[in-house]
Amino acid sequence: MSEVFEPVIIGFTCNWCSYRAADLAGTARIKYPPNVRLIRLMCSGRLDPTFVFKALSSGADGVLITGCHPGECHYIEQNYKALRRYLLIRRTLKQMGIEPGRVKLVWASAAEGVRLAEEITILVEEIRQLGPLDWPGKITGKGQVAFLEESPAKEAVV
Amino acid sequence: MTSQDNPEKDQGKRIGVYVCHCGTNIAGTVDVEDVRDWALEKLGDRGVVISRDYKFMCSSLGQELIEKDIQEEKLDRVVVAACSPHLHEKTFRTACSKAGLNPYLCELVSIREQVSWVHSDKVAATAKAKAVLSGGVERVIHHQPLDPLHVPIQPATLVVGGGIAGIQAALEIADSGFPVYMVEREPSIGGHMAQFDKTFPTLDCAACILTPKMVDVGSHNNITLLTWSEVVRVEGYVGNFTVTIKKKPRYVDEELCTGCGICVEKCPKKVIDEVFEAGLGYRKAVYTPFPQSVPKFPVIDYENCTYFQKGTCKACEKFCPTGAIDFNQKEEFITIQVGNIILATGYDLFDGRRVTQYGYGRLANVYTSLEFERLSNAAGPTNGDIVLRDGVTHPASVGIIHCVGSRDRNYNNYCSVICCMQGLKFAHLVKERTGATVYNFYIDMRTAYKAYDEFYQRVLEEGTLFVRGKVAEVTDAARLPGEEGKLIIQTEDTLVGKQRRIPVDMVILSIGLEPRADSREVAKLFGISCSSDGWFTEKHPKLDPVATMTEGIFIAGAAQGPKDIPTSVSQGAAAAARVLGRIQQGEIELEPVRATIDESRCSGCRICNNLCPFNAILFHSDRMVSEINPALCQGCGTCVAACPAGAISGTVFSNEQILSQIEGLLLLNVAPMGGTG
Amino acid sequence: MSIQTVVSPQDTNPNVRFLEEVSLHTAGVSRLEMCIQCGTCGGSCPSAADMDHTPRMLFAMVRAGMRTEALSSNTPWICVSCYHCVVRCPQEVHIADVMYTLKSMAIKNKLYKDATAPDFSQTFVEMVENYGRSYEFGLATRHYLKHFPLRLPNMAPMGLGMLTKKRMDLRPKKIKGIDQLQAILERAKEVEAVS
Amino acid sequence: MNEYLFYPGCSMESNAIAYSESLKAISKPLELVLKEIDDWNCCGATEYVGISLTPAYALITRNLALASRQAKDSHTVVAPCSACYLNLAKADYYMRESPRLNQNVNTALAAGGLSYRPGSLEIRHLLDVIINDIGLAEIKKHVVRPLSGLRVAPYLGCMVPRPDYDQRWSDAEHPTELDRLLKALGAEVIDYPLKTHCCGGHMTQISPSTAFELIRRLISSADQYHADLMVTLCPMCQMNLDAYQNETNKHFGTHYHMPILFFTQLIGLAFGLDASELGIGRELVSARAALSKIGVEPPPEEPKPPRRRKEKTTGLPMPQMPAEEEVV
Repeated sequence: MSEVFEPVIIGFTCNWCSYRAADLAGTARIKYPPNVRLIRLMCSGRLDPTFVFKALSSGADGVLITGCHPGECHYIEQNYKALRRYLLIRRTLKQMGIEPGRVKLVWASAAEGVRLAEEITILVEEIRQLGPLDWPGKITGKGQVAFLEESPAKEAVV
Repeated sequence: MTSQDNPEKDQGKRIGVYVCHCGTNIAGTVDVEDVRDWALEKLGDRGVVISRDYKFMCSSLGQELIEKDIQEEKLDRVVVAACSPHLHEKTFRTACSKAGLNPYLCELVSIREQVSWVHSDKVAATAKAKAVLSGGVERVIHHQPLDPLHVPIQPATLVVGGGIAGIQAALEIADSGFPVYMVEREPSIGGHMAQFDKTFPTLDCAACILTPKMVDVGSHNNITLLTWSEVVRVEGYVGNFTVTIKKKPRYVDEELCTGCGICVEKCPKKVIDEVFEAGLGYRKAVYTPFPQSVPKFPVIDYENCTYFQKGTCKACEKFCPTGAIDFNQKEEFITIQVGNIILATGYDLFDGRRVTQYGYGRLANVYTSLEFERLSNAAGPTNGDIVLRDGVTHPASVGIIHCVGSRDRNYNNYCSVICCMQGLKFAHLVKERTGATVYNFYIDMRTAYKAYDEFYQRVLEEGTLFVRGKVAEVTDAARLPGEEGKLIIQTEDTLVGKQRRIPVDMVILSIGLEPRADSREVAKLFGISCSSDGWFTEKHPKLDPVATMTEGIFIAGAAQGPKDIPTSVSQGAAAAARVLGRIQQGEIELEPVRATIDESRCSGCRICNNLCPFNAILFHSDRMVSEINPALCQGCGTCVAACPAGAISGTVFSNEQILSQIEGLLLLNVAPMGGTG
Repeated sequence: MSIQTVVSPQDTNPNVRFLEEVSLHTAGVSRLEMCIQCGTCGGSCPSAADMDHTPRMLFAMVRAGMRTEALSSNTPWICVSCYHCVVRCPQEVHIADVMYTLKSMAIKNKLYKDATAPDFSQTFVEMVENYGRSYEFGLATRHYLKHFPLRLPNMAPMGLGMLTKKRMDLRPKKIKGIDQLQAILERAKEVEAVS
Repeated sequence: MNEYLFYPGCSMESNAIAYSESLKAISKPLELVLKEIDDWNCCGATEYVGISLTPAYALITRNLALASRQAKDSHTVVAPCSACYLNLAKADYYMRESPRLNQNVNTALAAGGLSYRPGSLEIRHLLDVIINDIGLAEIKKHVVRPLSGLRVAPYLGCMVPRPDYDQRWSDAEHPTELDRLLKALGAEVIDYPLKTHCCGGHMTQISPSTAFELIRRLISSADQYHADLMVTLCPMCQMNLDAYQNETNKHFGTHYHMPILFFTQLIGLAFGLDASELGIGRELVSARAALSKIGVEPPPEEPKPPRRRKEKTTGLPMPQMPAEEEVV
């Protein structure tokens, strides 16, 4: 275990823009911290808020949502729906007593590998400042959800 | 949730894991052997029965390795940890297919673009590679065997827009023996090109090369030409679109009209022609836009017709030899069936009045490029005589300003492509016809493409003066001797580093191109997308420039972005080739990334209905359930995420697949003891 | 493991970083790096004829790291803040604000060639700091005495006219909260010094 | 009733006293209530920003902080001077755009027990308020002496329509607001091509020859159009074009005589108010002849000051400057 807290972040990417931006960051060998693990969706509009809560309640400390810039959605305007859900998710988290800053929405076109890497770097630092999420321990009090207490998620990651 | 919640669901899975070195691309940063061993050890209870590594998985030897395992080890799922799925997903799916495994039971996870190339700490990169692989394994468990969708293709094609791009596309298809419907909003086809005098760089007369093609369209047996018409509704999907077209009333019976032109001659009402003559000339209230119009039938302009506005006149009717004038004509709606659609709706011109410092609209002798095209056109309002607004004076000096409305964040960021060459063409024409001194004011001279720079050289040779500097203002406020009564162009000559004031008689603004004012509505009508500027978005900017994200809808010409004539023609032909390929195959295969509704769980709330941008969701009011048309669905998954009853599921990106992948990425599947260091 | 940033190694030569420095001391976003050298600014400028360099050239010099030459140019001092270039600039460079920045850097580095304009600004600012209001009469006389003593007789009729038309106060006005204002400005100077 | 917070700016109490007087006179019929910000300070003109960034913005923002403290019925600050208007609007805009500037400025303000949240006030120019809030229809109702036959060059200068951070003006180069107002007053308005060009600003103090050229351009152009007078909405523009016109004439050997009035003075005249009430006669280039065209009798010229011909030798400063020592 290192002394610095290393957060785990799940990132949702759009097949047409941000996933390709991540590919581009790779091709260009742009370095960013390894704390983010990406999931490919066809569109940010596919993002079911459940996915975010599932990730946070299963051991992730933060969630990154990415999509095409407004007006550039490959499915015409579905990224606007993602935007609405994002705002809803943040509000819900706040009501639950969780820092809304753990979830972040970033628009990144297929050409913006550098930008995506920068945003990831910033987000990792922001989540690091927030500290471990420790959900549901934080909400329900420790020991109430047995199976998650046994969850090795934290230990599994350096 | 971990697997103990639902133990039976993973039963009998035999998963093969293949970790690629990609030479040292991956192996240099990720401990590939460690990942390989870890997968077998820790993911064994998830169904991983084989785990191998190989130098280059995508090579034929690597693929054969997978194929052999599938057959000999009876694998029913495959996970390859290598590069981005955008690069080799197809490769590995094909390999599975060859070995008899449904290709959709293969998952490719990226440990190159997303791991080895972006991280340098080997321990951390290896740990992340494991997590990414684990996500893939969890996901692949929920993959279903899928078949591509097969859709039959109707042979007829709709071409929207009768400019040069649409004309080229329509002729290519019609000449190949297939039916084409061409819809044009204006009374005649021809588009902007019909308004031009000469075309760069060869200075062919635009009419000479365009009119034969227009005549071909008008007389082609395979082309049904619908001018003065607009598409109002598009239903259906690739292979089988149902399109409703509104035919605006011409008040002229096309069956009876011979195009003799007597009605036009006799009409007493003259109005300024804002469209074809760019406001520089007149037409009658009954008119054809220009003499070579196709079709030759005139149109009565309702707004300006004396009979329609005042109730008397009917001069046209009185003199028509065939009784073709029909004041009672109503708009008609025509429905057609087509397999593919090509949108070639063209562009609008930037409104020069917006750059107030150039004085267009305030200072008489400032012209726009389109006005100058008409002014210099032998068939235009002055018969090609280049004169000031007074109609008689020839300019002794002319300034041509480039980049008006383009490359300017106050208006449009993009380069309008044609303006440099257009400015050079104008310089040549002015010089040739008037002998005036001509200045070109430019920021950068962009004359890429065949024979363009040679034309620049020619214009230099002719003695046109070039000033590098974006013009600051055009004013009539004289300050220095010699400026009285002139238009003064004030600019920095950036090559000299001094401000200059150059008095001229005439200013021509090389106006940029803009998307059609209604491009967003048109895009919505056809279910395609626009860039933030408003240009139609192609499927891929380099490798698929004429297709769109919507199957069966293609784009050509300047509707996709600023273009000159040669490129528009190429795109028209390219779009036609794509359509012809489809027609000749008779059917197409579509990726099975689709959403479906479980009717038994659908509550009929209709939330999904309005979310779909492709109108793929139908509501059956009799049964109070929604249904998704698989051929229309493009698989974005928005409805899946929105369904409050969880009745909609998406193939390839189902809830189970994604939720399991989250678990995998968080390593919830790894036995509690198993730290990975 | 440590955070890996995407920042590339920086050149430590202060001249190379001149552009960054100018941007940093400009209110809002300067966008100076976006200049495409089109000359709209130089063409628009009403006082370009009196400038050492057109604004466009000055920006090229800033980007070329020509610190001393750029800061000694009279161009920012001749700028009349008419904002023609600002609204016309196709790249939305905040030209007028960059000019203010270059002035303040020139003063800081004592690189201006002609002291007339810097003195005028400084005199103006001193009066404002002392009274909280501008004081035209004092400003004009003091400034003219120092820089245009020979012009004063020429100006006399105008000054006299202004006086007789009751358009000039002979005495400065002081605001009530001058102490408060001075405290604010003092703190602002401290903040400016560290930023 | 239209009520606003009012930031007069230093000039309104000195060189632009006529602007002040005429504004006061027309406020009544227009039901315009301007509540002066208590103890406002100078906006720094175009000088302070050229010296130091944070102090300059802190100086401007002290006024906004005071205004927001005073804001009850109105959150709109009205400024009659172009430079003041721009400075206030600019500080508000840049503090919105740059969190760093916002923080620095507020840190400084805290030293005086003040704070300002950018975006919490609307900052507008007097003409904007008169034309858009009060409206031309209302203005026309009060016109009893149309300015018929008076050829007017509408001159806005630079800093009102530009850079226009909040899109309040019809155009940055050829705005129509002033033209429409003057037409509503019945004047003959010329399409004055230099209506937003520069009057020279502070160049009269720094580089007089630069300033004289800019002044000459404006006046000669208005003269070419046979304008009877020019109308401004900025104390600095009025001052440069009026008070330095004689100097400019000397510099170029020209003989222009172009009266420069404030738009509020013309509104007052059209409303039938008395010329003396509107500060008419305070201009150095007399508007007497021009105004006779509309039958206005300006107040009699002030008696000439006692001649001091004897003391007029080269190089001597004006003797009556006791304030000099106080300043230094």
